[in-house]
Amino acid sequence: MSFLADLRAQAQLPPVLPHSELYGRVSEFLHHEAELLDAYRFAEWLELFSTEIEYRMPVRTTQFLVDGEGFNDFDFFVDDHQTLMTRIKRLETEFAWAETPPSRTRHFVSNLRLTRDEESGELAARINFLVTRTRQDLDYQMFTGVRHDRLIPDGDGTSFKVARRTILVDQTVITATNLSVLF
Amino acid sequence: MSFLADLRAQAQLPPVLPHSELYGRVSEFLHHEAELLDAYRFAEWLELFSTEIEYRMPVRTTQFLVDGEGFNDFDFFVDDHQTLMTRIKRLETEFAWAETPPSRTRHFVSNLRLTRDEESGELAARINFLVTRTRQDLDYQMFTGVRHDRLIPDGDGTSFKVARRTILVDQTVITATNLSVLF
Amino acid sequence: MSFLADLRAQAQLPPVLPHSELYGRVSEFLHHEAELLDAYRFAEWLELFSTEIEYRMPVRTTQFLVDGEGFNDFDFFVDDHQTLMTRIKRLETEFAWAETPPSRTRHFVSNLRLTRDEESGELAARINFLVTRTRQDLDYQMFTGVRHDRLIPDGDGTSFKVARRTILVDQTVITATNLSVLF
Amino acid sequence: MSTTSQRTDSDDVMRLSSGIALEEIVRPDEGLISRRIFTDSEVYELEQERIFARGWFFVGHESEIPEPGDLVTRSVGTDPAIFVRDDEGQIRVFLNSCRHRGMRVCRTDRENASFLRCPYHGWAYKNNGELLTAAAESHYEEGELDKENLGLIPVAQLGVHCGLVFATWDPQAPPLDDYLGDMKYYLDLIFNRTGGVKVLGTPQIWDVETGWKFATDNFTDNFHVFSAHHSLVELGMLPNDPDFASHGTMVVAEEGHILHLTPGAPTDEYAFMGLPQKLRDQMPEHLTPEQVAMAEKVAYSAGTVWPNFHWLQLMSSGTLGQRDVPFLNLRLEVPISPTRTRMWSWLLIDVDADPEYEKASYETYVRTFGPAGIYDQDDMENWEDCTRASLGPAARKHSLHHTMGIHRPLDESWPGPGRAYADSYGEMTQRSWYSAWMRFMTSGWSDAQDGGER
Amino acid sequence: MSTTSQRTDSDDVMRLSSGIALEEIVRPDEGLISRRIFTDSEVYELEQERIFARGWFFVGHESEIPEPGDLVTRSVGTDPAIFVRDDEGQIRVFLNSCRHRGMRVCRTDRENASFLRCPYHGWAYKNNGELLTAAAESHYEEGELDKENLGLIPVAQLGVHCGLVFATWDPQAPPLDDYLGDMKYYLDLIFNRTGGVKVLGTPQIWDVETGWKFATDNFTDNFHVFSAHHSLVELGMLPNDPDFASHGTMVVAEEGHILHLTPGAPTDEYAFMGLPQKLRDQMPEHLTPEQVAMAEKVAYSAGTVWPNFHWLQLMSSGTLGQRDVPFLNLRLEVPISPTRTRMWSWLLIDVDADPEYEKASYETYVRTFGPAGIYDQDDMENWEDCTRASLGPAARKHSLHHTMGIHRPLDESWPGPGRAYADSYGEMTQRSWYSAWMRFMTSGWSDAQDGGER
Amino acid sequence: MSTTSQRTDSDDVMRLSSGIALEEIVRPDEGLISRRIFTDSEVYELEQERIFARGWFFVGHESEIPEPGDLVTRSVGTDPAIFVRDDEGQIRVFLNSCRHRGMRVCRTDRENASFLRCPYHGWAYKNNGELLTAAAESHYEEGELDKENLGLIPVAQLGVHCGLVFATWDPQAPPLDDYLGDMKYYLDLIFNRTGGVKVLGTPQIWDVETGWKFATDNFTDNFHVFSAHHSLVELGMLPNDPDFASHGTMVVAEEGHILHLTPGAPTDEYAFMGLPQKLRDQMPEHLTPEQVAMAEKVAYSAGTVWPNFHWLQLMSSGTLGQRDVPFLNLRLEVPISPTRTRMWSWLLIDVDADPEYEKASYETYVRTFGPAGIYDQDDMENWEDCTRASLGPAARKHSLHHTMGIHRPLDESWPGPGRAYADSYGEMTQRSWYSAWMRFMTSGWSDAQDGGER
Ligand code: FES
Ligand code: FES
Ligand code: FES
Ligand SMILES: [Fe+3]
Ligand SMILES: [Fe+3]
Ligand SMILES: [Fe+3]
Repeated sequence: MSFLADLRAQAQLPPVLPHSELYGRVSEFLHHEAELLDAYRFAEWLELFSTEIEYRMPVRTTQFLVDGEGFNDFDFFVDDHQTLMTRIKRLETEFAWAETPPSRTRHFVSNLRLTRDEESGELAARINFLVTRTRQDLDYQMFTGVRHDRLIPDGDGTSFKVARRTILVDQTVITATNLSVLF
Repeated sequence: MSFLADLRAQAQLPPVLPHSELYGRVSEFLHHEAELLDAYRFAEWLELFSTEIEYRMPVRTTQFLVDGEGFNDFDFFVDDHQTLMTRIKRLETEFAWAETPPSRTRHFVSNLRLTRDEESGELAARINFLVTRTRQDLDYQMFTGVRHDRLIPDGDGTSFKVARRTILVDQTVITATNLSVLF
Repeated sequence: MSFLADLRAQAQLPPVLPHSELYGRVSEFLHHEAELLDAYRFAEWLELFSTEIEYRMPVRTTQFLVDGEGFNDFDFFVDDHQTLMTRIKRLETEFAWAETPPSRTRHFVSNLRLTRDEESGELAARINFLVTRTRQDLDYQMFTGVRHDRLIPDGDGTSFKVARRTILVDQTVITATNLSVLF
Repeated sequence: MSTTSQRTDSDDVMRLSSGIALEEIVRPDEGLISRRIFTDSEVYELEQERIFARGWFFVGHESEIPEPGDLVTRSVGTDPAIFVRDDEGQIRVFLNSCRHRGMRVCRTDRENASFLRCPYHGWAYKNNGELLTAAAESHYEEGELDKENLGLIPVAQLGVHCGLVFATWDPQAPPLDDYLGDMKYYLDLIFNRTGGVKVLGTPQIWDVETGWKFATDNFTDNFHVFSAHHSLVELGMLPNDPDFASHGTMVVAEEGHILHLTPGAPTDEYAFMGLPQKLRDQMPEHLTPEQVAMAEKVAYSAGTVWPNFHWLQLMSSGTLGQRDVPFLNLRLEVPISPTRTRMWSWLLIDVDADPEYEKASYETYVRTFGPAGIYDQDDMENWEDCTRASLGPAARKHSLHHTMGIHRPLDESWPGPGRAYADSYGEMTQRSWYSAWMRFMTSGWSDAQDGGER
Repeated sequence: MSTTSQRTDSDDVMRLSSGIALEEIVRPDEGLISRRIFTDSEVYELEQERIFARGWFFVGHESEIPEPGDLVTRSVGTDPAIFVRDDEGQIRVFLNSCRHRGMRVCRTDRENASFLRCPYHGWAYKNNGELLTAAAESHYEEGELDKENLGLIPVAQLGVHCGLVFATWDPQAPPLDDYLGDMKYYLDLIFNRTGGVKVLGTPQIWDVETGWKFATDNFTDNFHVFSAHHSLVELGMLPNDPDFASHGTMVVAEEGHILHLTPGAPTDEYAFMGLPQKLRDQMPEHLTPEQVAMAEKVAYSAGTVWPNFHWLQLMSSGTLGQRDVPFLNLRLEVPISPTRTRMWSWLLIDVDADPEYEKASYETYVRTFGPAGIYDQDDMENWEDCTRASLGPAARKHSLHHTMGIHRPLDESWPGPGRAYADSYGEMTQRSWYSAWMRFMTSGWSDAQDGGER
Repeated sequence: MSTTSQRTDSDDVMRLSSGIALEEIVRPDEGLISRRIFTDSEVYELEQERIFARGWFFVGHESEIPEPGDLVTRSVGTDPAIFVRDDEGQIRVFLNSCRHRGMRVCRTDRENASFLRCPYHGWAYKNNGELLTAAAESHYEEGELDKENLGLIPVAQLGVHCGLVFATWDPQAPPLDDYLGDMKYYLDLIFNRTGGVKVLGTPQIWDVETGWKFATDNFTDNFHVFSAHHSLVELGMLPNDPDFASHGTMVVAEEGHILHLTPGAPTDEYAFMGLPQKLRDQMPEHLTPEQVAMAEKVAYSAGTVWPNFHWLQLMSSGTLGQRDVPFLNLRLEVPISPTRTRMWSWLLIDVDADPEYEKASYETYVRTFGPAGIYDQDDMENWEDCTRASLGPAARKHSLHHTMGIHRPLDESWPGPGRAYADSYGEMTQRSWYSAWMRFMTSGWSDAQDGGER
């Protein structure tokens, strides 16, 4: 799919190295974001997103490698700022049963890679994510994959907004009941 | 609970950024600590703790979010230096059956956030933890959550002691047989 | 086993700290490597290995701690450059059924520790690894352990080659069907 | 697991091995359905033989495999299947298991192939199922390898209505046309309203820790919306009126084939399923005048082709402040175990839809239904917690209550076929579903599908 | 899963479907208990009906829900339940399942609520169980919705002794008072010794991969301590004397209701369960002189109210070099599957305890018992490895051996009720437990609880 | 789970509780084996009693426990066992379960111990199984503790051939010598060819989500190689000739004991199993001239001692461009559940092998077989996908086809014992295996092992 080509192009840019300030700030930013999600601080979380955010999780299928990575023309999430806002407001009602009482999630941010487009100044951050969930008295459920973020500098340039997020899950069948969790 | 308020206050301090030396040293310290645990080097592990250590893992319950995060007045661990020492000496006997023969644990330290109280110089480090365990011929068991550490500089200031550790587990029912593992 | 003594000796060297450039470059290198594996870019992956590579995963057994960590004289992998090349060429045929259609793996690189032998300039990097796998419509399988790499500087010294890799798995019984995954 | 459940001719009831008769614990006429049947493993095993090995099951839509060689993998009942268009363009459905040693012959979700080669020993089948070559053929002695009869195992019967492909493993099953009976009238209303519908992209698939019937029970249930989806009421995205979705009609088209047709707000926007004018204009060409008049009053419809195939023709919004947009969603529950079920969900779009409308319909579906949908995710929570509360030895002695509308009179004025009831809040449809369930569980095909709700 | 196990009147034994009679493989009088009953799924299923649907089960302590509307979720037997104090202050226990479609009505571990609204369709129940409003009530025809009879399903009987709340799903069960019988004398000794006890905080809950009876068997077993907890002997935290915990008395209060009372070191510190003087002083007010004399000689006590409720009144130390401190721990095993069990553990404290003592008792418990306790964690290892070694077809043909004390004479001098035996090392208690198990598994209530160990 | 499957004397067939007779669905003579028996839980449970509690099972090789006190833990059938050399040097095999409460007595994979102390209460056993001390012995009354008869439970019979140790839990089983019968001739050929073989290191163990018989079925199947391992053909590491491994002989040594002996390329390199000259030179000393002549023509051999023990004597290369090197691999499948199996794999080496050859043989094995082996990993994929395709109610009505060679004439010229067939592509061996399976499943020992393929 075309969005994959775009993501791959970004990944070809020279890496911003882990000991750099920029990588440090992005790392902090992503950890902060994960913490907000796990702490149910959804409104603060959404503030980290650009109003132009394109938030997407495509459906995956099992295909032969020669036929591609299995991302076809369908999604689990295809959100913009207003729909994310809707999700969050919904979670803040006391009636969003899938999360009332709330799940306990843990977002593990790992293997951060960062590139920077010298011309536009835009950053592309990709991580391996592991999200665990337990709710009520139930055992763990798990989500894994790669997440690609386009970040744009915010304010004095020391923080960021997420302008595009693409969540590439590893499973073709989501074995974890539902996707009431945000990524 | 009051300890949660305390932890939250610390988390409000400005972050020490990942590319800083201090963050690097804390990171190294925590990785070193994890390695000692997974390598059964318990006596060395305990040396990383202040003699004043307060080591605690509260019990969690499922509650509505409006009623809090579910940490009530009970614990799985409520240890001090002497009781941690007791645990370790016990593991070193050949009769601590839950760990004889030993489990194979793996402590994954992730999403490190660090703050520093300018006045006291005390550091607060919080991580997302994933601990996996397998023992005998059994499949994996898993523990996740957030761990809050208060660190105090040690020696020439390039290393640390853990002065307080609070382990906030995600599960309300521990589905993994027992807590013979340290965190 | 003697290789364990060797690995332990390296781990005694003073750590290269996480905020250093060297650690940053190694970190980037390992994340890059993990990404190549998860993206089925096996030929590029193998280019990161020295032609002298010793690639090994010993079998583990449950033993009392006094009898050692359970690594005895047998392996799951005992590969050199030519055998890794063979594995990769095989994966590139359309007939390597265990990976045709391909599994979706995710290599989580965590708890990186780095040491440097001042005399030889060789680096020893050890990580905790978590590898998840899902294939077809199946649920997750999981592999964990410690991975020890000996790295040698490559080219202008800003990149590396893996000269030896030792993968110490946590399980004595691999509960995940097979080891068609690389580590 | 096999069981000793059996129909005892002496007393003419179906007894579980514990001695309990299904007829005692499942009484659809009274609206009393025992929790036991939702989670019990003996009942589950009986269902495998009596329902999943015998019934008609949705396989997919013709549009999913438009070209010769197009192939997707599916379940037919609870068996793995290959849904393929052969080189001649004919649609075929096969058990996904090699005749030799039983290997899954097709191991992707989708591909295009003229023949399928089994990885194990290499038997190769044409995409019409014929065995092309076995392995080591010259090592078979004469008469040992009956290639003619060793093609892929086809379903016993295959049927298509409005592009919807159904199949059964049972040669004794009535033809699809008879099986659907009066339900075809309503399938036409939904799927044949315009110049055709097609599947968009690929289905979403996910697993829920629920007995399959808790999910199935939910689809024609209109009155759960105000509570189960109350978060949307709270946000003002659903009317703050508990009766808002009640002003329609429930229909039992045939025993077990059930649906509701429900109007939305009394504005043109919600007429004709909310479709754009261009598509509304196509209706008279494809539907009878009676059906067109019916469609005019439909904003919401859900229907079930017994047992586990559903459509949802809905209007909703996934975004605060945005108007409702229609979409047409297909659903299937495939049991994995007594307490685990795989959910399949497809989105359909009218072939003549404009791109902007298609995009709006797509985005609305994804945001509101499916595993991440702000409606659907709460349904799954309900199914799982119903399941967990129905496992114990105390719970399973008690019945669920499906009594709403037991005494409701038929709506004699209803122009369409089937038994219709004014008011789309009611449990007439579920009772009919459980009646059909009882027929399948206790009878052969000859008596499995006659009669109606008594 | 249902089974065909049945009591055959002809030979008057309970046969599994394989033909094996329980009476042959479980012979408590001889101390021979087959490994088979600990892991077999047919036995497990029988237990659900014959034990968990019929017995009396511990629900919680009154002090856990002090205020009107206070509510915690529990298991009663193996069914999910709500333990609530209603607006009138009355304690009630309900099946946690909506009468409508079976949804879990209460989905937290604890809350305070005047009414419970079911998420699925919105049925609302008062905290006394009455159905306040159903959903879409106006859509029920007359006579379709019997609200009076559609309140939450209460347990069949509820009983309280010393604040300990028990319940049963079986209306035929004898009243709690009769069921406990002479066990009340000992429950009083432990739970009524001072001005009352209360639960501290919330229970610890964790799952162990064990057949539930391996855990249950362990509680009145005093002689495992020296080996199972030998790490503490090694550290000098337990006496290096294999007989150290043997100098007490084992009592079969009623068939299956069992306990031991064991002195510690012969110092005042270990007298009167090690309680602080202030609490000791309360004893004469609450106990009979006979009981007070008994209490004086108790440092350790464990007891089981058949089948799965236990107390542990122990003195221990979680810290090298620190003195032993008493605590009172309640335990419950809730089976999840033949080889998986959920453990519940509560800590009680005397209501008149000083804060310092309360803190010391609390810390001692947490450090030594519960899932992280330096004693308890090794017990779980034993239960799991007993389970794993009892699964195979060879193992299950062999019996465990509970023969210690088969010929031991009664201690006729014992002042309390029940059959007492001098020496608290012995397997008299477990044999009695398995005798009760056999009664439940093979008999109705009328004969399930008479007689004693033969 | 127990079942009501039974042999009905009236019609003399073994019926599952659903009424299906095994004799109808498993017809080895016709090469028709129902998918049902591979995944059905009732069949699985029957297998536990009729096969795993009765058969002879491979435990390990003498060389794994060379010294007194050496001990490794194993499965015998599906029960956990201890394989130990006692202080007198005698090899013994015990159930790994304490006689007292059933605890796993040995909890490591390997250790050296003169006695084993049970963690739970401390019963101590000598490494010859005798009970040395129980716990709290002085608290048993006279006659309560029969220590003489409370040693570890030994297997009913133990037998050794060529250092291969086998055991059975069934005292009625024929002695190993009789059980192996003519298979000993071929075991000698492989394991007694030189001055002995020994195990290298420790076995690899891993779990595969497969019914155990799908794995077992694969071992003497020679004609899967060209397809299942086609990646190696593609790389030029296997001949690009579908018949390349067919030029040998298949032998049914005894019903169920099966093997093939197959030559490689017609060069000296592939003669005598590819062994180095030094080892070849030892053959005449250990084998008969007839066997030596046979060995000369063997590059590949696989054999099964019924039901689940296999050898693989193969030549392969794990490295592009490197020559094939021989290795001798032992395999065992231990069922965990109807759809899960634990695989054990040992590598053997001739005791007189030079270090360089030993290293080459070791590396070749590790690279090509075992869970990471470039051959083996694809086999597991096949077993799992066969299993998944055989679970549904439609699939299980259909048979697998093992018809190759049904009419193939015996090779009367074969010098060795048993029924031999020229051409090592064929399904004669599997049919014999399923015939033995039917005997075990439907008969007692007296008739379980006579006769041959009809
Ligand atoms: S299983 Fe398909 S070719 Fe053998
Ligand atoms: S299930 Fe509770 S209201 Fe319907
Ligand atoms: S179980 Fe082994 S000593 Fe009691
Ligand atoms: Fe809904
Ligand atoms: Fe204990
Ligand atoms: Fe193979």
